[in-house]
Amino acid sequence: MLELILFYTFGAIAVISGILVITRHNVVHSAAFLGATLFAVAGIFLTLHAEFVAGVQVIVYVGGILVLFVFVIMLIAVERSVHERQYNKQWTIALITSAILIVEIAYGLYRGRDSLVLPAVVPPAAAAAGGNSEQVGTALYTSYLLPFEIASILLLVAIVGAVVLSKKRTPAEE
Amino acid sequence: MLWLIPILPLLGAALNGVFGKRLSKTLITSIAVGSVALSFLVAVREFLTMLSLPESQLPILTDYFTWIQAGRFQAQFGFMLDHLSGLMILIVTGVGFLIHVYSAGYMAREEGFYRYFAYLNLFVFFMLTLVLADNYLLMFVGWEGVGLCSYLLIGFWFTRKSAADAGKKAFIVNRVGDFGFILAIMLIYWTFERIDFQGVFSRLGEASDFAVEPLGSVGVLTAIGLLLFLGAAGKSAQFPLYVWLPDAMEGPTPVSALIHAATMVTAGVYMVARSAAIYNHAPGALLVVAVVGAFTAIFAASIGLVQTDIKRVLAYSTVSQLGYMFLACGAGAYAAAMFHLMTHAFFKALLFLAAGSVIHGMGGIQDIRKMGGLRRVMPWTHKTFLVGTLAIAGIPPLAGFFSKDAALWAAWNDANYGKLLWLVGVIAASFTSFYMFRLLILTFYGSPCYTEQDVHHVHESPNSILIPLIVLAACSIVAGFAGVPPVLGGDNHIQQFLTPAAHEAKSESLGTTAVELTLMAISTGAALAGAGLAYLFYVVRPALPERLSVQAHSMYSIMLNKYYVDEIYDSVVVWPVVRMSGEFLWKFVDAFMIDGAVNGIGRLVRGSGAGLRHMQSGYVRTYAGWILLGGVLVIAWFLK
Amino acid sequence: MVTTFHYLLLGAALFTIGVIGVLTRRNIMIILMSIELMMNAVNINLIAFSNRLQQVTGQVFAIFVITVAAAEAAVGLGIVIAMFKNKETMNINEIDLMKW
Amino acid sequence: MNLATINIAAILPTLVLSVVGIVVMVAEPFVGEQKKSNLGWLAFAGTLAAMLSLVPMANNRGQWYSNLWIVDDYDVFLDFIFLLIAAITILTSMDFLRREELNHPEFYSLLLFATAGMLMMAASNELVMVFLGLEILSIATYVMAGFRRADLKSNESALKYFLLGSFSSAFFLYGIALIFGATGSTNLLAIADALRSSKIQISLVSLSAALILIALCFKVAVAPFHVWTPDVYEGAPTPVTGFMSVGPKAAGFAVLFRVFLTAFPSIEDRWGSAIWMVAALTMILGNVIAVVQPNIKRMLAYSSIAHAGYVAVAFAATSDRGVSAALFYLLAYSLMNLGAFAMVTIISRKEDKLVNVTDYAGLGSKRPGLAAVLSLFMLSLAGVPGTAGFAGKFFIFRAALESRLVWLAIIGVVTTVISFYYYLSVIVQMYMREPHDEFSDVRLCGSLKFALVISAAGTLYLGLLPTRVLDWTTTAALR
Repeated sequence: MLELILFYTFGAIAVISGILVITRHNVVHSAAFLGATLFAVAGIFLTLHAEFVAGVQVIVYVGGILVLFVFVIMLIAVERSVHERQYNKQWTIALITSAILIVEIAYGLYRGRDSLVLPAVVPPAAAAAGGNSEQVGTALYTSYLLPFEIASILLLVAIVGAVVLSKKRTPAEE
Repeated sequence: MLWLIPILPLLGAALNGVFGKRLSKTLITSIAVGSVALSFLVAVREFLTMLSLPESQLPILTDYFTWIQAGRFQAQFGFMLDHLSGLMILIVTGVGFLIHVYSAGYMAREEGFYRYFAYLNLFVFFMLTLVLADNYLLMFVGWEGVGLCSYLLIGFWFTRKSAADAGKKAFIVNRVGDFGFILAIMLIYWTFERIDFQGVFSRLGEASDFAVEPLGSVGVLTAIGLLLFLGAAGKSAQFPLYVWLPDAMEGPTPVSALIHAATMVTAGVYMVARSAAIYNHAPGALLVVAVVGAFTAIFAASIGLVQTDIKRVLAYSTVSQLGYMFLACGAGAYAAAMFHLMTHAFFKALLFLAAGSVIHGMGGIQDIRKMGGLRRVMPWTHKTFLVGTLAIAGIPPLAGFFSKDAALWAAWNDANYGKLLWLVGVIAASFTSFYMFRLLILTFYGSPCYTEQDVHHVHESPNSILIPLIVLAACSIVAGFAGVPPVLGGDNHIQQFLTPAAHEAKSESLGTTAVELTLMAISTGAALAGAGLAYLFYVVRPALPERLSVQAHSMYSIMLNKYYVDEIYDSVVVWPVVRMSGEFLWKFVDAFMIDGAVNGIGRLVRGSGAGLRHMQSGYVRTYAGWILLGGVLVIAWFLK
Repeated sequence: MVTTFHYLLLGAALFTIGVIGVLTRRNIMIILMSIELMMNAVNINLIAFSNRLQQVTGQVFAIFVITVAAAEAAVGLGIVIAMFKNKETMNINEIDLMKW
Repeated sequence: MNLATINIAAILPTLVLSVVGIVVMVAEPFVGEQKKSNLGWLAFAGTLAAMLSLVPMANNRGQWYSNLWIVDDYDVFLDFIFLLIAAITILTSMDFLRREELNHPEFYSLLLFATAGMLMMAASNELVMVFLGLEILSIATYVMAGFRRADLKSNESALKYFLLGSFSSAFFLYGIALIFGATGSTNLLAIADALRSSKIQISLVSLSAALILIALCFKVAVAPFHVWTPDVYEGAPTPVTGFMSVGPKAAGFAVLFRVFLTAFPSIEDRWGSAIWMVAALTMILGNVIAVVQPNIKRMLAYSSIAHAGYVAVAFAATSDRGVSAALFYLLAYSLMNLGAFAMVTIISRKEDKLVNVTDYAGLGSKRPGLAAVLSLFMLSLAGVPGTAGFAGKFFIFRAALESRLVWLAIIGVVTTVISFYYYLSVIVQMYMREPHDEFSDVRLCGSLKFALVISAAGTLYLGLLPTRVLDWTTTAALR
């Protein structure tokens, strides 16, 4: 029962804040609601016994990515864009197509729902072999060692890319 | 040694293309002419070697390397020399050599001299590859190559917009034909799992009743035959794909002579003759070839009746003569087709070169109504042109008589509608004779229609132009004796020579000697009638055609005219012909419908491109929308 | 009773919200945020499956996804800033120099 | 798993590229302004070293790193293509960066990382690994597209690519998540095993296959997921456009073939027909719209869409023959397209100003050598016999016919016929138009010459003697 309440609470927060993210005129408000969504999703992770990922979600997403967003929003003027037209003209077409998309996905999930019930007994995953963090850590450093290293290259590329794009321009470039 | 034949011109093209800008004209000429001359000598030597071999050792196959090897699929880079390709290499290098010599004089003052010779040599290389190839794929290499060179040479004077347009048109129309050829090659591989001539022909029996899936009940061999013929029709300018050839006259005249009269346009005929074994198993395709050939022969000839540009008359005449060749092929007489191909190469090259000499002497004027009386100023050109006219008109005993007669005789003996095809051919022959004599008379006889203002100094051409003319004239006179039919006491060498290579289908129901002689007389009569009519119109009553064309526009004047008998004759016989060919065939069918279709396809593609590019609005949202739309469709398809 | 199906529907809803955001909004920052919403939706799926299958791998994947999201955000914002220096707008519809 | 199973040789080329990428970056501050292009040669040497290290890699066939990484002939052949692409792009860029005064050596680092990403995509036996490789490639390419920071077109190109690329990445991720849920694994072989055991909810699998297909179709730019291509290609710096038109495309197809032929053969009835339609649509759209493009970069962008359509035909054949034809085509296409873009880089001159087809007028008489080389590439792209493009198309259509895709082959031939029109229009400009430019400021330095020689020689070699390479692709296609 608690599970149900938690799911619906977090789920409702996530969806409603998500809708607000894409409907607010002021970008700062959108960013705030994005934060709410991210927290709610972290809550969802907790209900699914994924404590480590929930932590990562809060630290990296909220603490890192969202802050970056807010930085950039502060860096560039927002006043003008608040008063501009916010939506594209063809939003009806977009909405209809998106509706078809969710119907299709839901239909596909619904047809396959037999395999989607939670296991009858829900043993706390953590109990099996130490804590959740330990399990994740073991997987990352053994089976998934290679992608883990590759992810470091990915981050390196991102750093180099961001630096290249925003470092001071040479006189020749101006 | 066979490989030397095409390699020499390629070498010439490479030398002139890369270094030509820095070389002197003499050196460029000697490289270009020399390479083709050497190639000709090698070709003669190879030809003689081949003749000395017994028939069982033919064809001579030389595989140089495996070009493509993929699983069971194999394409060799190999040449094949037999009687058929042997004859072709002699024509290509021989006539090619003469035209190179001619070009040296004709193009002497042109800018881009080296470029011209590089293209021309490259053309000879590709043409020889086409002819010598021992499989369809390599033949296609040559096929595309000659097309490309032709395209470059038509547009050689690219500063003229019409020249560039003509190049483009030639290109687009040939795409349609090439499309057929590619599909044919694919179908051949699909059916026989090989593409070399020997291999395909040896397995023909196995495939005769194999139906092609998407085509329903059409036999696969018929489909292959029709697709190959689509390719041939594009390259050899058959109805309705002939439209590019008259426009191709925008190119330099020697190019018209070499590519658009003697060699490249006959590639289609060669290809059909080469595939004779396939066609003999596909009577349906053969009938289409014959009918299209005959129709093109008379259609193009009737358009030729009213043309006023000296080169365009010859161009329509080429289309018409190619029609004869296909008529002969369609009747199963591949040897006759090749015979006509050979004589046509001589006399048509001769006519074009002589026309070039005239244009050269007239300082660029091509309208025959502005010529006249050139006989006195240009005696040698006149004499050679006369020989060419007599030859093409089919006046015995010149070359055209024997070869055209062989084609017509084959048509007569064809089981399907043979008599009708023959009749069409004979009428076309009288048309041919008429327009050729009209051309001859308007150009060389009568009094000059040009003034000194138009043309400063009408003069005979230099020797480098005249010598090729004389050599070709000699050939046009004697070449026919290679194929004197038995009924006239000859033994038809060429027929026997080509029969093994061309897989001749012997017709059982050959007519009698008397019939053959009668037919011969009739066709000669038709030729003479055409010539006579031209004489009547343009020498005896020069004003007649003028009046005719005026009256063609108003029925009134016919009524009011005093020459009542003449007029009735004119209005019943001549007027419909003039009207038909001038107004309907040329202006409507040719210029409007077929041209329109060609341009229409181009416009359709461009139009849809212009429309579809608006998918690309430049907005990210639209792009995301397209992606989502495609995504939704794909998901729906997967969940079906 | 909450089943995996519920979680998946929640994920689908969030994903679609993100898609709608990308398609309808003009502000580049909000489009970027919408893409983050889509990534989060996927993470809900991964964790839900991880829980159902009793496999920790789903959580490992979620961590990789978060890494990728961070990298994309950094570079994306870099691109936005580089563009903003040349043209002071956040309206995606004004970014249409190239078309057709 | 213990550390003993670490196999350096199996990932050696990727490792070499990453290390050289880092070295180039770290060395930058220590190199004088004048010698910065030497770092380009260092990067070039890195690609050569990676190519050499393909040999030890090829000797370590099999699955490594908990079956995440696979080394087979398919992988080796594709790696060879990727490294060739990287090498030629570096050669083309060196002069370009100097000319545009953009001489930041980070460019080479990004290029090397992007190539490492492609290598990872080809060698991944696992969807999450594919995703990581794809992201490395994409992020590096976004930045390279926007490398000319002061130019609005370059910004726009990067932004469009980034937004739409991330959008499609999300679809890919969604697909991965669902297949993980349906089969309990993201390992391609494990997925295939699970799908064989019939106890699987087919609708979930179909849904995820569809989502993965959408994202990969976006990467390889086939219709209707191609819409981003022309804008992004037009705005990006020309050597980057050349790289984008071949690298990500080849890598995308590498993944497409491996994922669908390894993991999803059991639902071929669904994706086979989808690919059929996508291929037909792509060939038609790409070729028809290219006809009306005045800008040569944009024209080549549409042409690259059309070529993706031909590879998709080979994919639709779903046979070993098809895969081998596609591999051959990818190599042929990479060589000729990189060559064409190298020429565009040369002719466009300072600030990529001269990129209209009409700017090529009279090149044939002013610079016959350059014109001849460009003609070769155009003829090859058009598929004229004797060039790589012809051999490639020929193999693809043969594979299609053997799989009884007659109509697809016919559409392919018809659209090829249309494509002659726009490729030849470049040749027409060069040889049949009066020059209105002396082309005197067209400079050709050693590295560019080298790039042109490699591409031209490769184009001719594959056209005249395709057999040896075809044998190689045939072994690479067998699994």
